[in-house]
Amino acid sequence: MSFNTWLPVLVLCSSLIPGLVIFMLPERATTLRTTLNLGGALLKIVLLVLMMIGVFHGVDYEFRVPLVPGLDFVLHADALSLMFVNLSAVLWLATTFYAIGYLEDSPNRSRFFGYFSLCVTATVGLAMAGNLLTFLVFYEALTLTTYPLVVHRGTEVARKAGRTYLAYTLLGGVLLLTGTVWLYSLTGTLEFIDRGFVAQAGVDPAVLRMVFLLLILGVGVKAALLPLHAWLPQAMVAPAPVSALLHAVAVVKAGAFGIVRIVYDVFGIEFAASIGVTLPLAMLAAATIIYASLRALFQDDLKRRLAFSTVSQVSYITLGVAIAGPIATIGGLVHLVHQGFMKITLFFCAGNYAETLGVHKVSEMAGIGRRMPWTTAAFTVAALGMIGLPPTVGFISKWYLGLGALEVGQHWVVFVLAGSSLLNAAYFLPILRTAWFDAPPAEWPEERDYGGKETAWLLLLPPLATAAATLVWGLLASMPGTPLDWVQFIAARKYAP
Amino acid sequence: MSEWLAGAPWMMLAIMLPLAGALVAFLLPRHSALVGLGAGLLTACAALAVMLQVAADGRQAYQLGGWPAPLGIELVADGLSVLMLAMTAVVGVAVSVYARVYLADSPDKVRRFWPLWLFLWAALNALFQAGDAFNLYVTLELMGLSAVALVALSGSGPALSGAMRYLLVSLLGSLSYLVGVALLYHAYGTLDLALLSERADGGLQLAVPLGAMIAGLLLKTGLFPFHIWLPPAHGSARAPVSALLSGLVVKASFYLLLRLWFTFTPEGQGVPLLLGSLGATAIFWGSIQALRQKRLKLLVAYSTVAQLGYLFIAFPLANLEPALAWGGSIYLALSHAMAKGAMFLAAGSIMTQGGHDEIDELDRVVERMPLTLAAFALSGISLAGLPPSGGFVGKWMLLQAAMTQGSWFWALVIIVGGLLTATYVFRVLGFAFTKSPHEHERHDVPATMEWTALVLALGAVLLGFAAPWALPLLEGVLP
Amino acid sequence: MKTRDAATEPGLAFRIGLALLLFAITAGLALALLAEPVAPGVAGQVEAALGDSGAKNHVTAVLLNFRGYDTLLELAVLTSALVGVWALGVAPDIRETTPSPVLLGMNSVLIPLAPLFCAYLLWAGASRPGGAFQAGAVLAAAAVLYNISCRRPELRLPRAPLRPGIVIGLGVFIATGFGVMGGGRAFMEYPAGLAGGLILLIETAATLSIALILASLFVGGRPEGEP
Amino acid sequence: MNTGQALDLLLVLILLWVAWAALSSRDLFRCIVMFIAFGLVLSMAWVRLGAPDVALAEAAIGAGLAGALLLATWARLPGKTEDSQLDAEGDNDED
Amino acid sequence: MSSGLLFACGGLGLLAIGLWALVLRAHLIRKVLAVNVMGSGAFLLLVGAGSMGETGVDPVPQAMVITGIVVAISATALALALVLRLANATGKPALPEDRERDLMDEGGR
Repeated sequence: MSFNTWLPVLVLCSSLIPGLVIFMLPERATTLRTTLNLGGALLKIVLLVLMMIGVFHGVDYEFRVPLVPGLDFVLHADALSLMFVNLSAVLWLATTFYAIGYLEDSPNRSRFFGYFSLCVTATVGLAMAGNLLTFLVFYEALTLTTYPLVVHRGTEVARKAGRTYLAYTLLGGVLLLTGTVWLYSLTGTLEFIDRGFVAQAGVDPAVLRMVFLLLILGVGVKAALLPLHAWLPQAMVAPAPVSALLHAVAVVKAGAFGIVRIVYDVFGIEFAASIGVTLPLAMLAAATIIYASLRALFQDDLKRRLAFSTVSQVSYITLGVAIAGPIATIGGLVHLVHQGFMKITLFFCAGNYAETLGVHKVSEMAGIGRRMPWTTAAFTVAALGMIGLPPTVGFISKWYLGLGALEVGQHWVVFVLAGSSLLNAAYFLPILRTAWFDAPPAEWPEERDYGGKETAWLLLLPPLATAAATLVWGLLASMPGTPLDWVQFIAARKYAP
Repeated sequence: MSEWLAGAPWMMLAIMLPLAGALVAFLLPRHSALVGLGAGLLTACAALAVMLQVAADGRQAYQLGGWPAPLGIELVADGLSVLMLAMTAVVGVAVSVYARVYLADSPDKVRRFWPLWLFLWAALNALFQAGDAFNLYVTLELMGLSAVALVALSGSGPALSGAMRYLLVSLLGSLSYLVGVALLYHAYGTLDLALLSERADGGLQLAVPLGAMIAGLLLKTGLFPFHIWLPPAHGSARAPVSALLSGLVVKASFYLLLRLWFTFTPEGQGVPLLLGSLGATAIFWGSIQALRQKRLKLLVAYSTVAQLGYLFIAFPLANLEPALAWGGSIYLALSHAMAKGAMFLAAGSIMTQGGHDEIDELDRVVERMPLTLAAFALSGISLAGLPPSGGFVGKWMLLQAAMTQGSWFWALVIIVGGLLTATYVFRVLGFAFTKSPHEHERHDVPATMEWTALVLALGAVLLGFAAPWALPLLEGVLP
Repeated sequence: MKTRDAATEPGLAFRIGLALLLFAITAGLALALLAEPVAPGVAGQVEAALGDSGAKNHVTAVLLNFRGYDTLLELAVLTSALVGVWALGVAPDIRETTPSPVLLGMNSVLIPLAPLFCAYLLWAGASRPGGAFQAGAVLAAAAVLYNISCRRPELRLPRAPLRPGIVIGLGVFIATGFGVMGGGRAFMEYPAGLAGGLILLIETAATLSIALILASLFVGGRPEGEP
Repeated sequence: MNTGQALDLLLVLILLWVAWAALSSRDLFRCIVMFIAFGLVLSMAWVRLGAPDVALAEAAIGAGLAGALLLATWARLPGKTEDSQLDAEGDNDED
Repeated sequence: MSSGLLFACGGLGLLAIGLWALVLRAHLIRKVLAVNVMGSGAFLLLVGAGSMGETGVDPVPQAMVITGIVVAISATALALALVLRLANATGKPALPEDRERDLMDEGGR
């Protein structure tokens, strides 16, 4: 058991231990709690940098203990998992800063931050899962640790939202479990490997299609694929940091990541295409994109509009995966990162509006740009990114998706992309217009004073940082070290040379 | 010293220590708690020692009075027995620690509790190690009487009628078992299980007594439709007692059922199918009843009815996949013992705290006793079979057994049952997070109570990682 | 009789069903009973080992030596029942019934005789029918008669030695079991020479406990002032 | 040995009859008395089966003490005075 | 037909009668009686069936029956004590679902 073996475990513990300790802390111990949170987040990033270097040089980080007969609990760090782990870790750091500012003087902070750290742990574990069983373990763990955050406010609405959330996610978990056990009873292994292990098993494709359906439905719940998306808008009753990190990034991305794993490392993209399951998946994703964008048009509640936008944007990832071409894959995977940064920016800003001015609705945002210029600037950058305008990262994602589609001759995808971009514009641009150009109201719903500043700096910095990142990566996309660079490194392994 | 320790007759000690402890606790009422706790710890050590012995050099036997079977009685411990012994030790110690604090308010309850609980513990350990059909009858009766007395301990009207019904059912079950014993002795001229398994040759002479015994044990285990007695008894007893009954006592009769099944390995698919279907019905019926309950303890009690159903799903699956099916069922029994014990303990703390256990009046109890709620949630996770708990491992094995032989019906039952479980567990949790309109009294709960429940629940979850060590013990035991 | 059965709950259909069920069960058991072959019991081995058992009466040998462990657990059952009854609360008082002079007269003869008969049974148990349980029962019966005839609300048992007396039977049994260990002997493996004496010792203690327990059970609750 | 078997048969029949009477008489007191009688008949059966030890135990415990216990409990039962409205309808022997 | 078999069959009869009464009688003392009768039936079965073999009288079943008798009296004592407490607590010596049922005659006439 060398250091390399334990490194994945350490990465888990860097958020698990603080979480458990924080539960025990009294409400008043703000400083200690903050130190623990930030310390954990920073330590995690440090460990991850170590790992990235290692993986880039071909080191194999793996931890395994036997769990059920014939199957192990495996933590494995490969390029793909590291991409997701980094995304979660960096955004966790940002969100922790934000949450510290956001949750000042609100009750039950220990509980909140405790579960928050546990959620991150679950996400990280899910990203590093080395086989489908381990993935399942953390997938369920994520469900369970998010629930207390959804019902955190303790209102009747929150309880109902929590019920819906569980109804969907537990159902998804069960489908995933069924598919997993079935697959295991067919193939006798569940280990993730590049280009999949199902192809070798030589099982009747009809059965495999059923398994694929079960698995995709199982993870599709968290990825908010079309029939299974209803929980996400409801879950927006949770506090802003939760919506920002968990429901814009961790949870939905966990679903999308699951789809990536299943298509690439369980079935293998070529094999999946050969049994004809990718095209239906792509169509489902396309349908989700259009449908959710349409729904977003008619939401006046800002967070709900963003939620529907999330539903549609996450499906870009699924789409890119399902188009089944190297370039499209790059587009989909890189969008996993890009969309995370953009969407979290938007939610941070929405949180700021609500926290500072009590603005929750689009219709209340008239002239808000003059009252809160920096926040609104960040919001604007992210929104433009969502629409996909150059030079933002959003443009890069869509560009690769489009190219990838053309490469494999799926021309219809281009129209989907164009249409969705128009819809994105249709529900974001009005916000920007009214925010910047309309006259502000005499007084805001419930304004809080931050000593003349537009808001607390802890609330302002995170969105600015993430927004900046989206711009920089958009401008320097071809430079080494950007998400795009790393994703190309990954995609190279997923296709037979 | 060490070889003496290794060679010591731990099997016999695991029975005699609690028995002697019970006598002393009864003899010195004022120190019963101290005596009881001490005897309990010693018993647990003895049980674990037996486990180590069996893990080291396999099946152990001990001739009481030096007379070999069939003339004398032998104690026998194999992998299955020691797993049950260990389960009893873990849950027993936790409940003892909890009860010492929980009952502290009523000294005379304390004095009554300890002798009875030690008698019960002795009976359980004796039952798990018995190698003799009639000796098993005596242990069954000892277990039944002390359990009934423990239920009646709370003295309330419901508890008394619950205890009475429980007593009648338990006596009827033992009698049915005794009839089987009589016929077995008549047919094969011995009571020693090992000899019986050699001599038993199927046919009517085996089928009828086995049927009588199994029927009696089903009655005692509370498998649907024989579960009527269970919720009133388990729901009305004091919390530690409920934990013992739901966690251990029903498992004992189930263990005996398995033991007989493994000893005689009856052919035919009719009975396994029947047992499996009863189990499936129990899962649905129990879960639905649990969902409809207004009181927390009754919900937990009905959940026991449902979870017991799972144990019987193994019977129809074991034909093609014996290792997976039996292993899964036994593992479920172990994790249910810990999870349900923890759940009842948590429920007891909640009742102590709020003075009531109305589910929709839990009123943000999570803010006042987070540890207890964590215990409840963790044990619920294990019951619902969510990873990586012990319940998950058990259900995974059953599910795999079902799917490998393509029996989708059983797979569906297992899955839907898990969903139902999650539903009623999270119904409680939802209200525990929500503010209720009414005000309630508040009492302080000793930290010991909260922590014991939490530790036991954690054990139920971590049990998921113990499978690689626990399951190999069963090799050679399963048919 | 039938009319009354029909009149009380539950309905006739249920009764018919039950009757059929019972018939089926009984028939099944009877079939198993009649099935051949019938294996010989362990009577032969008992006969063979009787010499080393320390008792000439086969049943006593089985009860206290070969299958002594059963008897030990059985004493535990008896004790646990008493503990359970005591746990239910203080003894309720018998309603006052003036005993008939006949009963009183009879008791004046019976009660003194009982201990004698008990002692006989205990001693005879080794060789002839009799033994601890019968003896203890007789003693308890005497106590019960005494109780009824004296119209006491509860049995007047001497307070102090009650609990020790109740546990002594099982206590001595277990203690002897451990005492004989060593020299490679197992729990309850009585040395050939001492077996007889040990058995008598155990039986005497058991008799006392059984008598006390049965009598206390008759009282129906723990005596006033018992903690 | 025919007479012996006849005796056994008679004993069994009496046993069954007494048991039935003990379980189905309207009068609880009579039930208990019948049960005591049952114990005594049973101990005779034990003697016939060549089990004198069991016979002794049955007579002393099964019949004697169990009977005493039952009678004592019966005597202590509350609300025995207003037994009239507890009677069943369709009663054919008493009142 | 040997006397052993005869008494064994008698035991079966007792079991049936007892079970019948246990199910149908509401009064708890009657239920207790029923259980006791069933127990005696089981004991008869034990010894009767045991003495059907060629080798005369087998002491083991007898010892088991003596054990059984003591167990039975213990159970009976506990049951009767419970009945008494229950009757004092609820007014009627019957289980909740039987409370409304006819308990037959309570008193000695």
